[in-house]
Amino acid sequence: MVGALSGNLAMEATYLKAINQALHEEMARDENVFVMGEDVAELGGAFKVTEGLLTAFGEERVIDTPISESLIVGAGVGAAVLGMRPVVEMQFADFISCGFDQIVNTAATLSYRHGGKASCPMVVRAPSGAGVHGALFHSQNPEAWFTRVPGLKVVAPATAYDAKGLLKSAIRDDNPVIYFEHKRLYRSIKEDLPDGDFTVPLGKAEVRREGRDLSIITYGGTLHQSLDAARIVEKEDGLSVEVLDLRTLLPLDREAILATARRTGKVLVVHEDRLTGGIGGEIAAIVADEAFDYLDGPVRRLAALDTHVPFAPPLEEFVLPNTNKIVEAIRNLAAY
Amino acid sequence: MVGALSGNLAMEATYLKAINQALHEEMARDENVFVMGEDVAELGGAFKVTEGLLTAFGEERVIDTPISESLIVGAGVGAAVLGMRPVVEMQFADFISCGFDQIVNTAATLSYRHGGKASCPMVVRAPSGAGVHGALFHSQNPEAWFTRVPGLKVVAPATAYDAKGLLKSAIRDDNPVIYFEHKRLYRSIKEDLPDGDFTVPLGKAEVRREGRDLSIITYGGTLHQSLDAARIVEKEDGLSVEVLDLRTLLPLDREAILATARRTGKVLVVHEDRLTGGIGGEIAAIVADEAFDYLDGPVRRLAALDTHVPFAPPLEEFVLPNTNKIVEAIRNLAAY
Amino acid sequence: MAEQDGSAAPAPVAARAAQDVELYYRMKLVRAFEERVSRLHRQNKILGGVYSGAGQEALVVGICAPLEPGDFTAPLHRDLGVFLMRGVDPGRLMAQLMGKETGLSRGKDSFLHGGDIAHGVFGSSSMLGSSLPVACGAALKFKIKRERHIAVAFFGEGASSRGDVHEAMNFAGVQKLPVLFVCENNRYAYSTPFEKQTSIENIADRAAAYGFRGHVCPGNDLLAVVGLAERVIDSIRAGGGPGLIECKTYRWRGHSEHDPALYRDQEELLEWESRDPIPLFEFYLDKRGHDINRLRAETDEKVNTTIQAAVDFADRSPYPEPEEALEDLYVGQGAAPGAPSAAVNGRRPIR
Amino acid sequence: MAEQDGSAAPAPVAARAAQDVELYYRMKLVRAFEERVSRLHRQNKILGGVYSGAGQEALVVGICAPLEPGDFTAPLHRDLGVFLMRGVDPGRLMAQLMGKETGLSRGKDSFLHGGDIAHGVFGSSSMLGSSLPVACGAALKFKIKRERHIAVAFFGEGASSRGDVHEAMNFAGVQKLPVLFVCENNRYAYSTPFEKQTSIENIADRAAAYGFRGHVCPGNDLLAVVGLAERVIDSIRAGGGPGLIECKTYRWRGHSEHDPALYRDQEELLEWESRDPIPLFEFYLDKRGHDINRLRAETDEKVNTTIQAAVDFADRSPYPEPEEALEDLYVGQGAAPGAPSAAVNGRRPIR
Ligand SMILES: Cc1ncc(C[n+]2csc(CCOP(=O)(O)OP(=O)(O)O)c2C)c(N)n1
Ligand SMILES: Cc1ncc(C[n+]2csc(CCOP(=O)(O)OP(=O)(O)O)c2C)c(N)n1
Ligand SMILES: [Mg+2]
Ligand SMILES: [Mg+2]
Repeated sequence: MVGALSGNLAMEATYLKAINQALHEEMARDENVFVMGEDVAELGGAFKVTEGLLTAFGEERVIDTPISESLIVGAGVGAAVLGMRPVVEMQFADFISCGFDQIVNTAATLSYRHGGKASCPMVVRAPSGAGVHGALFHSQNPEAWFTRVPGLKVVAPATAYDAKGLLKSAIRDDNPVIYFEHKRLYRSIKEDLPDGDFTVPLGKAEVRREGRDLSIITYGGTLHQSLDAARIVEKEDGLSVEVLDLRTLLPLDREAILATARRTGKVLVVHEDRLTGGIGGEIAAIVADEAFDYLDGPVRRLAALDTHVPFAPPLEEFVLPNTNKIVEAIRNLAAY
Repeated sequence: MVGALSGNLAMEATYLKAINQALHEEMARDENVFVMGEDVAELGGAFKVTEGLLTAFGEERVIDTPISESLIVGAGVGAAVLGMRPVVEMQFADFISCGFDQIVNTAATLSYRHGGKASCPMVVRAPSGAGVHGALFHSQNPEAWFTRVPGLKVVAPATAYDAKGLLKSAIRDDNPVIYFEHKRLYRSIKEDLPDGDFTVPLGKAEVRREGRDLSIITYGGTLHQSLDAARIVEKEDGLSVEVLDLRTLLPLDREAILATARRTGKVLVVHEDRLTGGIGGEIAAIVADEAFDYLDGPVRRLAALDTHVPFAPPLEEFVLPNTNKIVEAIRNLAAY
Repeated sequence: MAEQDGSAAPAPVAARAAQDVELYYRMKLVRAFEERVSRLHRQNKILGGVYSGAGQEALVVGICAPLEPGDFTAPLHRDLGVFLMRGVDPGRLMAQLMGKETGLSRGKDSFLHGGDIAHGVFGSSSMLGSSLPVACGAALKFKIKRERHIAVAFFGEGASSRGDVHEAMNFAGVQKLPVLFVCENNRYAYSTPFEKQTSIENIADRAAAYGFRGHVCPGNDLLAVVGLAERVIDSIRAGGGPGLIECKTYRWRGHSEHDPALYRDQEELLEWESRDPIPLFEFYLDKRGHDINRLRAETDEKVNTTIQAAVDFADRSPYPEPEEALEDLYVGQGAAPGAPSAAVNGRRPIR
Repeated sequence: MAEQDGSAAPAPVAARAAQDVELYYRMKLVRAFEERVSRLHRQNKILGGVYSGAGQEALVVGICAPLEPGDFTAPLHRDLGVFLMRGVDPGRLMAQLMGKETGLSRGKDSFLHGGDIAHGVFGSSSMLGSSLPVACGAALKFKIKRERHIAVAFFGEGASSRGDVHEAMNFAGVQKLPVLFVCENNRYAYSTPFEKQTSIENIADRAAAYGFRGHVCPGNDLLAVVGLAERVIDSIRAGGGPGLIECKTYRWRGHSEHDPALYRDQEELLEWESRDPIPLFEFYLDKRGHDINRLRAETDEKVNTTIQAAVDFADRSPYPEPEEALEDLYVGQGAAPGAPSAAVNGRRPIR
């Protein structure tokens, strides 16, 4: 059935294309899957993530909505409760604030308040992240608003493979999943993807690089900067840095976090979200509690500065983490 | 001018009455202060916090609104930008999710995006907290959604004195302040308040009890349970526990946090908000980074379990922190 | 589907009489349930917030009467009656209110935030208005799957001020969804009178802002409500797009059982107490030739038995075990429990 | 206030002519500014999202013309013209778009999210519709303080679907606030045509749902817009409560400069390009006896000078220093910078 499509799958795909493929394949696989959001149909989405879906599946399953994020999420819940598998889109993750109540109060509590006798198999896709001159309202990383809400799952893929595999898992999961896709990665990364269907399990982190001296725990946009930094300090300082990609932010893969912390004894958490209240605090707290005896140095965090993401290039650069800043943080912690 | 009122001030006042007094006095002091929310006028609020204001200040300054939290906050911003000092009420803190976007995107970024040439002297009052059979939607502690938002200030008084003094400071502050009042404390605590005007500075924590063996860092509803627990372990175990009341949650009083951590070398963070994503993670991370060399044991957290606050009494009891659970956590950590 | 053979339809007059008796029973059941709940609250057997719908039974019964199994309903906090009308077991409903293991939410949530999807009842969050987008989503499913079902969302005139209500009605209009919005206009939102909530007379008039029809009806007149509901629901079911019915009614008790409602005019209360939907309907039954004294006695007995059984069941039911607080947050990886229409059931329509 | 003595009002005819010339200048200034911004974006001198209001100048100029200093305006993302009409310095506005230190937000935010409260221009967040509650708050201040000012909130027909718009209009109706809502109906919200956003013909008809009056007007006809705006604003200022004006117009360019807008019918575009507000108004000026060729030349020169000066100023202005990213998050403990009305200024009305 997906014959024509799967012919392409072995080819190189961008992060964006990987998401698009996952949507195509899941819609073909399960007729209860449908897509809803602003400009997702004829336009194919502001970033072209939903391109081609309208032609392939028709306007009953690819629905352009009015500008109403609360309705979009709420209607997703209503359809999901009756067995549909809606994939709803926030045009930018920033606007998720307008659908906030429906996510944290209607969707996240649904199974709980129905005594486990109702489910909400919905995915909320939200293009997040900075570094594209988006300023205050097109650069946000809102993940930590949701990682504190039981009943939700939260994912943030950093590779094209994960983008595709995690989206498929999210769609097949019976719980509400918030899927943050980093828009700076859309076209900046490309990978060969395997042919045919594959999934990436929710809740499992992945060691992207093994190391002995120090662990970086990260996800999403800063994974690549962290890997670059690890390569630089290996070459220039002879440091062996392990890099753990969380991939799923709720539930956290505590085992993987503690394993890497115990292995190297030094932890640097890196994320593009702001420092204060970012998920780094939670991770540092877990490490400082459960791996305390293994620590050879303070648990450090490198994140965006505690402000909004500003517009002028020198300001944005100053606020966001980048490879150089990570290199410096690694050196500092290694020298501790 | 507040003569008739101030006659009463030296008397014993509940936490609730202290808030009510602060509103009366600030409205008398500054005619730009006004109050707005659902049922705040004739009813005097669902908890009677705004009782008497309508009679004293008339319906132009004590405004019953339709049920529209987004409007309530947004209109607060508009009035505040023009020099008014609105104190807006969410009937329960839980419903702040419906005014979420206006708080985090309109109010919190206002000064920043106007290049410092506009201000938003608004207070959002929100009765929060569990332990009153409120279940999922009348028990929430949503503070950590806001402590990660620069541009906001967040307070959570635990005593009648602070409730009054912090509210006055919040009203006089030129920035948006989210003021969480714990509804279990409304009538359960009483204090003699000093006569006349007094304020409590924003951003300053307070050591409620000095100690040598271990520090509890807490705020709001769990302060009293923590103090009780400290007394119990002193008597029964001879342990000397320091208790720090944060009072303001954004900005955090890092100096006070680090001072107590360095003094005792063992930190237990306690809050009624859920463990994962609660402000305890942030505090533990600060301690694990900046007081690492002083630590004699892991940084521990005691908080509500990672679920929603359930209704049936055995469930609610199981989920929420209480004095016994704190006693146990102290003993565990002390024995480390 | 193949035509049903054999079973002849009952003669119209007899059918009408049976339906009337059934409606009467339902309305009295709801009333008695409401009253019992208030009493149990005073006895501290029901904790937390209790929001009585006493006085508003006619509209709940009337709107639900024409509904069919598989239809979706999202009641508001005052709508115990919707649960009873959709066929939710009264014992489980009572257990829900008491926080017992056998309740709809297994003790997790209170009052009407627990639902019963198998009977087509969605347990709304507390956030007023938030169930209207949800109902649109249910209706969207019916549309996509070409099912002849409808979704019904109940909301107060107070909740009508929330943005979600607007977003939902607008979307319903654009998509021509099979959804019925029911505004229970009981003149107060907690202490706030209608005039301070909005500056128009009828919430129903807002339907025009979304391209569908609004209807106002006397909410305490069961006959009027049923008649209108049948007409509007038939049209929605036939693909005519959304509808809005505003029922003018009145909240007899305080906002919650904690509220003495001192802000209300006693004259107004008296006036509306005299518009009690039950005697009004008895008057009609009498006119229709029912032996009203006998019917009342029989109905009361049946009602009392049902309610006592429900209370006994709930009373006997245990509280959940503490550790269950951590269950039900997530459902497993298997098929969704609230799966497609087969699972969604409800009462046969009363007609 | 004491009556102003001395200065006689200019003779009506001359005043009218002067006003017409001024309006013409403003409209051309806005158009030229828009076009220059698009060019600067192509030249990579303006980064990020740029949303052209080209083609919609008449409505912006027409609505703002009757405004007075102290009035409050909340423009939408396509409303550069509102800034220019309220007296915001074109150089600072250009610097804002380029992210320069001298811009309204000192480089903090992009495009139109920076405001200038001193000139009564609120910088809205990106979240569509969110400025309507804010405008209600400004209007509430005017009401509480008994100031004869009004607040104006602009929004697109797309934004009209957001809950905030409903909550704001409802509150404005209840409180009879001095607020004017202006819907710029340009037929598209990004790629989504009006028919997929709502199922009614006029957003203005929604005013009835909130107890005030709505007006539809041809948004590219400056004369029509000014005439209506004067009438409606006078009534609001006089205490008549809120108003809603819907201007039918069209977005000439893509949603943003990145958008080729392939989803649109070229016929439709052509039709609307031919409703260019500038020649339409020139036609009128001609009828009124102005020497239109001379006026055009003079105006163009003035416009070009102003814009070139603005670009030069912005070009010369430095970027902010990196560390400034941490400034302006909070204001100090002194008096609010955006203090009461004295500080709120704007252009004198053009009339
Ligand atoms: C978003 C939101 N805000 C506030 C409340 C608190 N609240 C609960 S019921 C109520 C009044 C509701 O009035 P109405 O919608 O008319 O329903 P009624 O209670 O009159 O049946 C209020 C303000 C809430 N539940 N949700
Ligand atoms: C709450 C919200 N959702 C989505 C967006 C993304 N967005 C920006 S402009 C736009 C279209 C706006 O259409 P309309 O209101 O008609 O104004 P126009 O651009 O046509 O002038 C969208 C969807 C947003 N800014 N805010
Ligand atoms: Mg009501
Ligand atoms: Mg538009």
